[in-house]
Amino acid sequence: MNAWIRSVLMPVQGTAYAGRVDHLYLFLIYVSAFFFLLVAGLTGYFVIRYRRRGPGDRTPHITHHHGLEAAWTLIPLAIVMFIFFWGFHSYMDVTVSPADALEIQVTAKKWLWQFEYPNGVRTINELHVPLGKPVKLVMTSEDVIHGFFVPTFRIKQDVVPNTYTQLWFQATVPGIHELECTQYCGQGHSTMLAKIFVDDEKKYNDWLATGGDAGKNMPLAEFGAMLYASHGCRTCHSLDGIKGQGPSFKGIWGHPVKLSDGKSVMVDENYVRESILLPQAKIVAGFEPIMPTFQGMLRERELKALVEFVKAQK
Amino acid sequence: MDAHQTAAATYAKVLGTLLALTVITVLAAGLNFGSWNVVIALGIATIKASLVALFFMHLRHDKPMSAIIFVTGAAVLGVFLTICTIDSSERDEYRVRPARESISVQPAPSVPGRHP
Amino acid sequence: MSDNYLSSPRGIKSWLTTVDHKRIGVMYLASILFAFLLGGIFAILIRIELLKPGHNIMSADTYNRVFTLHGAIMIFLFIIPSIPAALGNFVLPLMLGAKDVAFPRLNLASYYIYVAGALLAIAAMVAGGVDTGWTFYTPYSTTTNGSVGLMTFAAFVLGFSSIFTGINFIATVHKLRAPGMGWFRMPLFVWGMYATAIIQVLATPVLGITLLLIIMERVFSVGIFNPQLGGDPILFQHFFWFYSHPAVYIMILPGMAIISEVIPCFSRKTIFGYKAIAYSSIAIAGVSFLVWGHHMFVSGQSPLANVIFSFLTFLVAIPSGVKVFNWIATMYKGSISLEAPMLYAISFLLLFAIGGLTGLFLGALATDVHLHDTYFVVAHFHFVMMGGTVMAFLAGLHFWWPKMFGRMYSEAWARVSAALIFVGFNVTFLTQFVLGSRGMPRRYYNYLDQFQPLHVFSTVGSWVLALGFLIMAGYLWASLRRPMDAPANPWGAVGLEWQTSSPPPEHNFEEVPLVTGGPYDYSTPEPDPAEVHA
Amino acid sequence: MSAAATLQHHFTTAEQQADASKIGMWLFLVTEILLFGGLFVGFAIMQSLHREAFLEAHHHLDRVLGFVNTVVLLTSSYTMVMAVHSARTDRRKRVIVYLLLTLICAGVFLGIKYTEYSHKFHEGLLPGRFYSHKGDTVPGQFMFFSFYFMMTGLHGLHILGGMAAIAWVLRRAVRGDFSHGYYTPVDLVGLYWHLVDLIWIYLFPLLYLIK
Repeated sequence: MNAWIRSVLMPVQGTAYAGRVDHLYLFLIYVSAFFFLLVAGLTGYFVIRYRRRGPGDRTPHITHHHGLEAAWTLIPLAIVMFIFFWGFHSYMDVTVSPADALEIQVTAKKWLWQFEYPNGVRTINELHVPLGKPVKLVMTSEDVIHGFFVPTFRIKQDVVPNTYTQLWFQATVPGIHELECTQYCGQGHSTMLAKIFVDDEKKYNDWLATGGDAGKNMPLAEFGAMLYASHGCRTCHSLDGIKGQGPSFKGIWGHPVKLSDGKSVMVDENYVRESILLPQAKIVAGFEPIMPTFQGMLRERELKALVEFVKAQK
Repeated sequence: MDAHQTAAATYAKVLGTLLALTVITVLAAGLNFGSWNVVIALGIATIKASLVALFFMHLRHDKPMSAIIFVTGAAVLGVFLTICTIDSSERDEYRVRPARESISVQPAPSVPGRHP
Repeated sequence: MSDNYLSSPRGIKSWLTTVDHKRIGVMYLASILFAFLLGGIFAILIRIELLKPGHNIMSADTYNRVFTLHGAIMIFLFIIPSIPAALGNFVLPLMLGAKDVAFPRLNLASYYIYVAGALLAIAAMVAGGVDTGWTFYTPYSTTTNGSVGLMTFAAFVLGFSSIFTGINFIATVHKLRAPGMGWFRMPLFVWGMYATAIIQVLATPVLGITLLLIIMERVFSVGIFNPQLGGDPILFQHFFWFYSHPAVYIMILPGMAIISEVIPCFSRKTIFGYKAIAYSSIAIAGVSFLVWGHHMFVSGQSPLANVIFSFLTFLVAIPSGVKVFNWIATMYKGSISLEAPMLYAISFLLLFAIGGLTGLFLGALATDVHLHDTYFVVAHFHFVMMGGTVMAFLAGLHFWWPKMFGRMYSEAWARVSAALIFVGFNVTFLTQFVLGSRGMPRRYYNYLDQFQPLHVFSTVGSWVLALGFLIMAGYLWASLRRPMDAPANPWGAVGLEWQTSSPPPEHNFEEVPLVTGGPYDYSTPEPDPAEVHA
Repeated sequence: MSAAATLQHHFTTAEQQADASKIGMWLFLVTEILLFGGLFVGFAIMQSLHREAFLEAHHHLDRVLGFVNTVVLLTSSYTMVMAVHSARTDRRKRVIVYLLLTLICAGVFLGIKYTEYSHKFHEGLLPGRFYSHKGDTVPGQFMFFSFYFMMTGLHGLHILGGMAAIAWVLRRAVRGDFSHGYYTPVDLVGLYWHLVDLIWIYLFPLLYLIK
C-alpha cells in the first residue's frame, strides 16, 4: 500500500534523505485522508440522515459542548505539533552538511546552470557526482533569483544573487536525475533544466580526470549540436527562423547582419566566436543585450564545434 | 474657565518638554556612547512620540478604542521590524560583500542607462 | 414594490453618485464579476497552452504575461474585493440593522479608486504587459521590460480601495449596531468581516510601501532590493509576504463568514459554538501576521526563521479546523435542505478541508522543501482560494441574490451548474497535487513529457469548470429579466437582512429594528443563547 | 451651523457620529504608520548592512537646519492642539489664529526643507543612480540618500496634504462652522497633523544624528 502510494505520487528516491521525506509525506497523506473522510463522512451522513422532511421540522437548540470543542481543538493541536517536530527534525538533516563533503560551486544565470569542480573543471547544464558520497553545493546567481530543485533527491534551494546558499545530498541511485529551476526567472525559466549524472566513484574520477571532455571523439558539427542543446543556446536561438530572445541561427552563416549601432557585420568564424565570448560587443539590431558571456567556460574545441554547428544551419 | 486654563497650560508644558528633549538628543549625539547611541536617540524619540500621542493626540483622556488601535498598529510594525532584523542578521554570514568600489559604479548588465 | 433601492432614485447619474451601500455593493459586484470573467479567460488560455509540452497557442513571453495577469487580476481585482466589497457592502449594514455604513462617501470613493486601479491595471496589460508573476519578486521585477511600474502602481491604488473598505467596516461594526445588538448577538458574517477589516487596515499599507519601493527601484535604482547595488532581494520577499500572507486571510475569512450564515439557515438550526467561531476569526486575523515566512522556506531565509515560521504556521491551522468542526456539528440533528447556497456551502466544506489539510504538507519543513514552487502549491492555494473563497462567494451570491435583486433564479439550473463546477474543479486541481509531488515546477511554459497525461486531464477539467460558470451566467442573467417577485425571506432565514423587503427600500428598514435575541434562533423552542451561556 | 445640521442621516446622535469619525481617523493613522514603517524597516536593515557608508553620508546633512525644523514642527503641533482646544471651548477667533500659525510653521518647515534639498541637488547628493557626488572616500553612500529622499519626500508630501487639510478647516472656521458641539473636522485634522509630527520625531535622529 505504502509503496503503491509512493510510486503514484512521488518520483524515485534518489537519496536516503528522500526516503525520510517520503515517510513524513506518507504520514501526512494518512492524516489528511483520515480527516478528510471524517469531514466528508459526517457531512454526507448528516445531509442524508437529517434531510428536511417538511416545513414543520423542529430542531433541537444546541449551542455548544465544551468537551467536544476542547477535543477538536486539542487533538489537532497535538497532531500538528507532532508534524512540526517531525518536519523540523528531517529538515535539520539537509541544513547541515557533513564536513567531508565534496564541494561543487554552482552558478545560475539566465538560463543555464554552471558547475565548477574542485580541480577547476567546469560544466554547463551537466552535474557529475559520485555515487554514495556527500556532495555540497555552494550556489550563487549572476542575475535574478533561480531555484535549484532535484525532485528525486527531494531537495530545493533558491539561488540568490550576492548570496551563497547551500545544499547537500548523497546520491544513492546511479543514473541520470533531472534538475529544474523553480524560481520564476523569465522567458527561459521552463527550459532552465540540467541533468545530474550519478556514477560510481571510478567512473566519476575518470570523467573528472579527462576534464569532462565528452565530445572528444565526435565530429565537430555533431559535438556542436550537443553543446547547443546542453548549454542552453536553444532557449533563445531557434533553428527554424523564429525570432526568440536572440536571433535564429537558420541561414545566417555567410550573410551580413545589421547591428544595433547601425553598422553591419558578416557572420563568419570570428563573429560567432566573439558573440559567444563577448556577447555584448556586437548586438544584432532589434535584440536586447541579455546574453551571458561564455568566456572561460568553453574549451577551444568546443568553440570550434559551436562555430561549425552554426555554419551547418542553412 | 479653569479647565481651559489647565489644559492650555498642560499643552505649553508638553511643548516645553518636547523642545528640551530635542536639545538633549542633539547634545547626546555629540557624545559617543558606543552601541548605546542608537538606543539613546530612539529612546528619546519614543518619549517624545509618547508625549505627542498622550497629550496632543488626547490618548490620555480619550476613549480606550483610539489607544487600542494605535497600540495594535505599533505592535504589528514591531513584529515586522523584529523578525526582519533577526533574519537579516542571521543571514549575514552567507552574504557576498561586493567589492567596495563596485557597489556604486557597477551597472547591472541587463539594465541599460544606470549610473551615467 | 416600486419603492426600492434599485428603482429609486432613477437614472444613471443617481447610480454613479450614490452613497447607498447597497448600490455601491451592486456596482462592486458587477465590476468583480467582470474581473472574474477576464481572469477566467486567462486561466483557460493557460490550460490550453499546457495541453502538450512546447509551443501550442502562445510564446513563452506571452505565457508569462498571461499567468501574471491571471494571478494579478484574480487576486487584486476579484478575490480581495469579492466578498467584503460586493456582498459585504450590501449585507453588513442590513445585518446590523443600520441605515448605511459609517462613512458612505468614503465607501463610494473606495469604489472609484477600485475602478481607477482596474483601469491602470488594464492599461499596464495593453502597454507592454507584465511578466513578473503577481508576486513581483526582485531583482526580476526591477530589471525586466514591460509595464511593471504601471502594474505595481495599479496594485498600490487598489490597496487604498481595500483599506477604505476595511476602515468603513470597523467603524460601522463599532458604532452602528441596532439597539439591542451586543457584540455576541452579531451574525458571524459580521465577525468575519470585522476580522477581515482588521487585516485590511494593518497589512495593506505595507504592500503599498513595497510596491512604491519597486517603482522607486525601477526609476531611481534606490538599491534596497537590488543585490548589484548592495540591496537585499530576500528582504523584498519579507516585505511582500508580510502583506500577502495576511491577504490570504483577507480572502478566506469572508468565505468562512458566509458559510457560518448559510449552514445554520439551510439546517434550520442554531450555529454550534458561536463564540468559538467568532473568536477563531479574530485569532486567525492575529496569527496571520506571524506566519508570512512559510512562503520563504527555500528562499535563502535563515534556518532559524524557517523553524519559527513553521511552528507558527501550524498554530494557524487550529482555528480553521475548529470552524470546520463547528459547521459540521451545526448540521447534526438539523433539518437540511440542499438548495443552491447549501450545495456551494457543502462544496466549500469538502474542498476547503482538502485545501487546509494539504497546507500541513507545506507547513512542515521537510516536505515543503520538496513541494515548494511546484504544482502542489498551485493546487493547494486553488483549493483554498477557489474551493474555499469562490465556493463561499457563490454560496453567498445565491443566498442573497433574491435580496439584492428581488428575483429568484432557476434552482434546477443552479444545481446543474454547482455539480459541474464541483466536478470540474476537482478534475482540474486534484491532478495538480500529483503533478507537483512528482516534481512539476510552477510557472513552467514547457515541461517534461512524463507530465503530459496529467496536464491533459487538468485542462479538460478546466473546460468543465468553464461550462459550469457559463451556465451560471445564463440563469442569473435570465433571472434579472423576470418580474420582481421574490419574497422578503425566501429561505426562512432569521437575520435582520431578511426582515426587510426584497429588494430593500432605500433606507433599508421602514423602522429601526430592535434586537432581542441571538442571531441564529432557528431552533424551536427558542431561548436566548446569551441566557443559555449565562 | 447647528449640531443637527451636521448629523448625517444614518447616525442617531452627534456623539455616535463623532466617535465613528474618530475610530475611522485612528485607523487611517495606523495605515500611515505602517506605510512609513516599511521605510523605517528598510532603513534599519540597509543601515546595518552599510554602516560605514550611512555614517559617512549623514555628515552631508545639516544638523542645524534639521534641529530648527524639528523645533518648527513641534511648535506647529502645539499651535494645532491649541486650535482644537479653542474650537472645543468656543473661542472662534483663536481657532483661526492658531490654525494660521500652524500653516505658517508648516510653510517654514517646507521652506527649510527646500533649502536643504537644493543644497543636496547642487552637490549631487541624489538618490540611486542619480547620485553624482565627487570625492567620496566610502562607496555606497547613494543608498543613504535614496532613503533620505524617500523618507523626507514622503513626509513632505504628507506636510503638503496636511496644509491643504488645515486650509480647509480654516475656511470652515472662518465661516463659523465649529462650536463645542461640533468640531470633529478640526479634531481629526489635528490628529493627522500630530502624526506627521510624530513621524518626524523619529526621522530627525535617524537621518541627522545617529552614528
